[in-house]
Amino acid sequence: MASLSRETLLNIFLTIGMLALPFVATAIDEPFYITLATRVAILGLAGVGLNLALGTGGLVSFGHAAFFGLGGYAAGILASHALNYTPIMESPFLIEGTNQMLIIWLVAIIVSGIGAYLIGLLSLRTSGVYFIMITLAFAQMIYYFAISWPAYGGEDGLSIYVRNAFPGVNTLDPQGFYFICFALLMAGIWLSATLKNSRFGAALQSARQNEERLSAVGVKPFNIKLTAFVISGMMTGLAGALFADLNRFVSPSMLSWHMSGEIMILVILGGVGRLYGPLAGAIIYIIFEFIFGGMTEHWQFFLGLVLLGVVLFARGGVIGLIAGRARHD
Amino acid sequence: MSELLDIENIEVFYGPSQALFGVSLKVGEGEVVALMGRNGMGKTTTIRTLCRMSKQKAGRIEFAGCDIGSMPSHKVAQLGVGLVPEGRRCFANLTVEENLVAAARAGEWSLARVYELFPRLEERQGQMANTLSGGEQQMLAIGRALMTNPKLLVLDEATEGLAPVIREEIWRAVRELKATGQSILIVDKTLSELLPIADHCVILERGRTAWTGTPDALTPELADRYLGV
Amino acid sequence: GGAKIGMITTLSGGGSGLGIDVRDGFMLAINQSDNKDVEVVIEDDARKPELAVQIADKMIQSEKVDILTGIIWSNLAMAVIPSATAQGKFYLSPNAGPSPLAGKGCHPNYFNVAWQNDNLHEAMGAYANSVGYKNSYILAPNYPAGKDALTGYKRFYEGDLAGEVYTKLGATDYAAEIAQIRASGADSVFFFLPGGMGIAFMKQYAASGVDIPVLGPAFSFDQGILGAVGDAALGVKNSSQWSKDLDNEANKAFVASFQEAYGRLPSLYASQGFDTANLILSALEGADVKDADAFRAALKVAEFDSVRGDFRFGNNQHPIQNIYVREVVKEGDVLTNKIVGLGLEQHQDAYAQECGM
Amino acid sequence: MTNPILEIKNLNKSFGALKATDDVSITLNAGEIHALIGPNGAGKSTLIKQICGGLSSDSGSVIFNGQDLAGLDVAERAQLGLGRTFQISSVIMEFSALRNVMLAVQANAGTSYRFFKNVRTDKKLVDRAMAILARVELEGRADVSAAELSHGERRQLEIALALALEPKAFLLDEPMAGMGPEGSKRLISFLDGLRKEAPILLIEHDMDAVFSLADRISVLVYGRVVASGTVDEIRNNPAVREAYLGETA
Amino acid sequence: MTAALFFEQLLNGLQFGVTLFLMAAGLTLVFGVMGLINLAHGSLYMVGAFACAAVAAATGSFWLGLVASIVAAAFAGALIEMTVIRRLYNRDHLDQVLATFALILIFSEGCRFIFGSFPLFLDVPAILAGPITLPGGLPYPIYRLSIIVVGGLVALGLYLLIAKTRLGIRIRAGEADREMIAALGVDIRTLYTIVFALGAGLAGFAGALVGALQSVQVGMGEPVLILAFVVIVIGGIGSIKGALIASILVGIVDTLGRVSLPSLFGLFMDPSAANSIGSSLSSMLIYVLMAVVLIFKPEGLVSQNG
Ligand SMILES: Nc1ncnc2c1ncn2[C@@H]1O[C@H](COP(=O)(O)OP(=O)(O)OP(=O)(O)O)[C@@H](O)[C@H]1O
Ligand SMILES: Nc1ncnc2c1ncn2[C@@H]1O[C@H](COP(=O)(O)OP(=O)(O)OP(=O)(O)O)[C@@H](O)[C@H]1O
Ligand SMILES: [Mg+2]
Ligand SMILES: [Mg+2]
Repeated sequence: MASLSRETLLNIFLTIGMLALPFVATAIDEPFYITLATRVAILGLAGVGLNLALGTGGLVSFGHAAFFGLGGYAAGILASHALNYTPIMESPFLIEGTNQMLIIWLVAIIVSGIGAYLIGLLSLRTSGVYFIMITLAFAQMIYYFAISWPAYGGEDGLSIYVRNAFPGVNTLDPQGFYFICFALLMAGIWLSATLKNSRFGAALQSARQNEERLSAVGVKPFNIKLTAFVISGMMTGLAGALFADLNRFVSPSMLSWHMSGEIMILVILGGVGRLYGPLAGAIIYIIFEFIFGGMTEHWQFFLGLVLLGVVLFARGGVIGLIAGRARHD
Repeated sequence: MSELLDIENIEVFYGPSQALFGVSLKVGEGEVVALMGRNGMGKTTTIRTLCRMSKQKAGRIEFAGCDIGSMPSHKVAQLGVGLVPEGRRCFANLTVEENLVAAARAGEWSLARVYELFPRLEERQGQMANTLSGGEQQMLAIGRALMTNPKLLVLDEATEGLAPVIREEIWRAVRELKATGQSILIVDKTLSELLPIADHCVILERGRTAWTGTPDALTPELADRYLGV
Repeated sequence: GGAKIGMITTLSGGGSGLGIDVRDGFMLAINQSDNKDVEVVIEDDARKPELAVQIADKMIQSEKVDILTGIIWSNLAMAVIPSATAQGKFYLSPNAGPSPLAGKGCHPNYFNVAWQNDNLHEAMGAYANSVGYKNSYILAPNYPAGKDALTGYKRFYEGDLAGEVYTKLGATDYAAEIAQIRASGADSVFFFLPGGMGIAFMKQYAASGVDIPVLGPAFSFDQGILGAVGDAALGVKNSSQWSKDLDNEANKAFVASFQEAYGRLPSLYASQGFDTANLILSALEGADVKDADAFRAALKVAEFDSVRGDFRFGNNQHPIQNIYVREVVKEGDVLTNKIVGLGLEQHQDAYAQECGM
Repeated sequence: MTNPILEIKNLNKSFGALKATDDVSITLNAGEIHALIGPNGAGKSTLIKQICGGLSSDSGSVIFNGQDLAGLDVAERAQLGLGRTFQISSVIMEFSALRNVMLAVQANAGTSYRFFKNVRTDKKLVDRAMAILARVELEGRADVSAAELSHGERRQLEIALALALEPKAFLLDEPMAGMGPEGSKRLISFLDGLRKEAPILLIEHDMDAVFSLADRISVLVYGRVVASGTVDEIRNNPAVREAYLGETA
Repeated sequence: MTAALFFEQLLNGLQFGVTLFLMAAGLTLVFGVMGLINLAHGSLYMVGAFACAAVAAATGSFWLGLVASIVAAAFAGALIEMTVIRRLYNRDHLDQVLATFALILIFSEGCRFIFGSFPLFLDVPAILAGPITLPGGLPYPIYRLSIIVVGGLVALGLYLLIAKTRLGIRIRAGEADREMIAALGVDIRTLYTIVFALGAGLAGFAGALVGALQSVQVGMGEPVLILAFVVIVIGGIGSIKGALIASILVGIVDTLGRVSLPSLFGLFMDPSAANSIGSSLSSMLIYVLMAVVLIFKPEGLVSQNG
């Protein structure tokens, strides 16, 4: 390709910006900006996960908070057991807590993957609005369970107190943790780009647009969609584990429908199906929250106006606004 | 004979790509005009623009003495354009009968008359449109347009997918309609049926009006050049 | 000395009335004080734990506040307080008092100026004994604070239970529970249903024609909410560590000045906000907030004129205080509360001994 | 007699009181075009759906290359070599014509679970798909999205998709519909050659096409096969003339 | 549980179900028939409740308040339809979700700006206050009985409107193919505004009726919204009959679940654990119900195509 498309330029710009941010923040002595950026990266990753299901696969999941929360609780539970030196279970075999991020991530990915597999297995029988609602229903079930389940704090949630460890990085240092999150975000974006352009991605996009045709050429749409849903849930689950570490806290609110809505909004805000859409959406959302939140107690009113403006006048989200309508391929 | 429809030099875009580069055509009161051309030459686009489903960038459209170039779709239909669209487009979640009455306007064509024309529809009247057979859907689309009692009936490939007997029926109906003075703009691939009833032919090529004339004037050479037959 | 205080509280969405009252009470005290070196930054948490954590980070890292306060809800408190105190900040709770923070998880930098969550319920249990109830039907939403509430009631209540029910958090139709209550043969009903749940329950209870007496903590009968419950609340006994008719100078001045400043009667939450601010101000008089040990000591002695009269901290830095029983009455057109007795005297919470301090 | 490639035995399907297919038995032999005609709503498309697995049959069986297809779903039957076109074009609208065909090629190869290699630069896929597009004379429109194709072009794409599957039998539901007169002519000669690759079960209302192509014709009326035979037999069958052909023949 | 109590709980379940239906009715119209996901439905419900409370407080008449609730919500509905919603019909569900979510924020904060953060007072009118004795000696609140009646009437009215009138046919045609119905001469734009306003009016009406029974406060619409969606989806989108059946099913299952599950578990485990598990489970029950229904009938109980 001779010249880069505007979208590619924008993506490069966003990547560089995110990379430079912690250094700028340190230079102007605003360490909090790193925390904000970490949050952006994590929510962005959750969004990238959802975007795979939603943008590429057309699976409008209103229950991704379930995977976000499962990942978060996986991290929280492992870490809290490590903290208290109590095993998670002793029989039939011993499972102990851990504060190693790498193990925690793995567990979070597996747990949320299993969750997504089970939920997907049942929900993918439906489609359209029914799918939206049944994913919501499953997430709500988990939510109500978590609220009333006393072992890990119920609605009060579970504190981790200290951030988990990553070999060779001081995770307590905001920069260190930020770069971990950022690296995972980039890996997530790379993975979703690769998937989208692969044969699997072609099948997935076809499943979104025309299942009848996909099965007529001999591919089972259900299996394709289920695979995508599981991968999507895993990515969002990983983001949940990071989120737990960022806040040093997990609570059922990670599982609530507001959270599902928020992740979805990030994705739409940035541009559904766009590679960097979730990241752009997360940046904007967090900035609004940050700027308006301190200004007036009626900040949600203005947030509402801004969101409305984006949907009505920026089709294809912010990326669409800047980079133009998606091309067909 | 006064002009019912007068389209002059319209240009139409789909997003950035231009589909019509200057189409002109006229339909007189009581006339049957055949709109012809190979696949992808802009027949449907012309019709969409007439029905205000696509907007022209340039050119003029007059219908029954009104400039309809900037009217909304429903106004044009109310002025008397009845469309049988390409691909049927029956309302999937409505029954046959509901499809027919949804946009009906008073006039000669009533439910009873449509059922008389297409007895098959009467048999299937309570069935959801999306479960009809392809041909049944086609009949429904024609019936639905007739129920609006249009001044100008627009048929875009209305006989596609119909069994020969039914097709004959439809041609008979078209001839009858013509006899009653109905104006018709028609796109169809069966030239052997189309040419005898058309008063005028308009041929499109690459989004332009390439030829206009009476069916008699359509020589085999012209037919070969523009239509490939 | 001066100090920078960060207030994280709920100012928008459902339940924002509580946060607004805390803020207004707090700011009233700040504005009345001569100490002009106190700066307060206020942010809205919209009742979301993640947002509260983010704001706390911002206040600590960016605003560099010395003291945090303001959180209304236990789950938000649990999200923010442990990490804030771990980072060396002071946190003074003007409302929530989750049990983990009163017991094992107590912290030298954490002070609760309101109550431990169980306190008001315990007082109601004690009161139920004192008026001779023997068969209570008790209900609360199915979440930790609800369980704490019923545990608190049962801790002091000595009679039998006609029923113990946990309802869905956020439920607003109580016809089924009311029918169970009617059928249970209870002689009293104790409930903890904060916010809209309580309003709905009381209205529906009154309309049902069941006339078993009702008891509850102050939360469902406080000034901000009574207007919405209406006459259905008349006569209900509820427990509170504060009431606007408490007879002490500080309280009289507070009630009068709050009404003057905001044009409405102060609520329980406003009183807690007011006390919290005054506690901080009193400590700042003697100690520099940067000198953590001195400041902590100054907070701990709690030398300020609390609107609830006597006020002191226990070993876990939660209040030891009187909890009164009030009755909902009508003063002219306005529904309000009147103290009718003492539920628990100089009461300390049940978790204090688990606290290592 | 040769073994039929596709053998349909006593298929039935009812929608409520309506018998859409009623004890239908037909066969498709190697190298032949078997045309299925009949009035609108006779059950032709229903029969195709039953064969392809989109609709479950009330009773009867479909035997394909000696294998009973009972219990297999649409995708599995397609993998076995049933290539169909839809009466109403069903393509991937946001994909270009080329990518539509590439999808069918990858599906035919059974490689839809490859996650990493970029399809756009996958020469194997692209070349094969281009070749197929060329066969239906759509190579000039390869990069146009299906949504932007005209109706007739989409019908051609339908056929390309079936070709890409390299099926062992074609089931074509009104392929002529929407083709202009010229397109129809070309399609007729194309199908004429295609029968050598695999036999075709052809549903069509275009009698010119049917009469010039079919080796055998079966006539379906109200779900029943009322006549079956050579072109001449059917053409001269008075019942068929009345119920279906009218004066065309 | 005695038979009388069981009967009473059944009645409660029915009543709760009809309340749910009332809350969902406007949404069914807009979501089921026009195909628009309107998350702001809960906000319109709230607008109705606030309008009713404010007018009732000012005039002393609940009935005037009720009228005000319909008018205010319908007006708000028409307003947002013309400014926002109209642009969304051709968009996919996602854009609708985001835009109407934004409307929730705007409505909630707007409402709080006008009415403050404290719940408002709204009580049932005097003639409907208190209990009435049912045959069998069971006292039952009159107001709740009235809700059952009103809910039934609303269901009937909606059903007739959608299924039996030309207006209904046209709205449904518009959902299937807006461009086509316009090309046939129906002014679908205006029609949709009217229908949306009607749905909004119904939401407001429900807000007022239910608000009198529950509480009138900012954010009251949100829980309603999810419940309403659950009901519609269980019932089968677009079907008024389905929504009614589903509401009653949900109402009864929920009510019976929450009164009986704890004691059911009590049969084989210790009471406090039973209580805890039973009530946890009962709070998940309607979602379980929904999942089960959708797994077995992926298009809801009363599927439109059959
Ligand atoms: N929605 C669309 N977006 C972009 N281009 C389109 C769209 N619809 C049609 N076109 C293009 O516009 C041109 C004219 O198409 P149109 O459908 O009017 O042709 P037609 O003469 O009706 O052909 P057919 O006989 O195949 O129906 C074609 O080149 C087609 O590719
Ligand atoms: N899901 C369904 N429910 C009810 N009736 C149906 C359903 N599907 C098809 N039918 C009916 O079954 C009959 C056969 O339909 P089919 O589509 O097989 O006809 P066809 O022979 O292909 O006709 P055409 O030539 O018009 O396409 C029609 O009358 C149709 O209305
Ligand atoms: Mg066309
Ligand atoms: Mg067919």
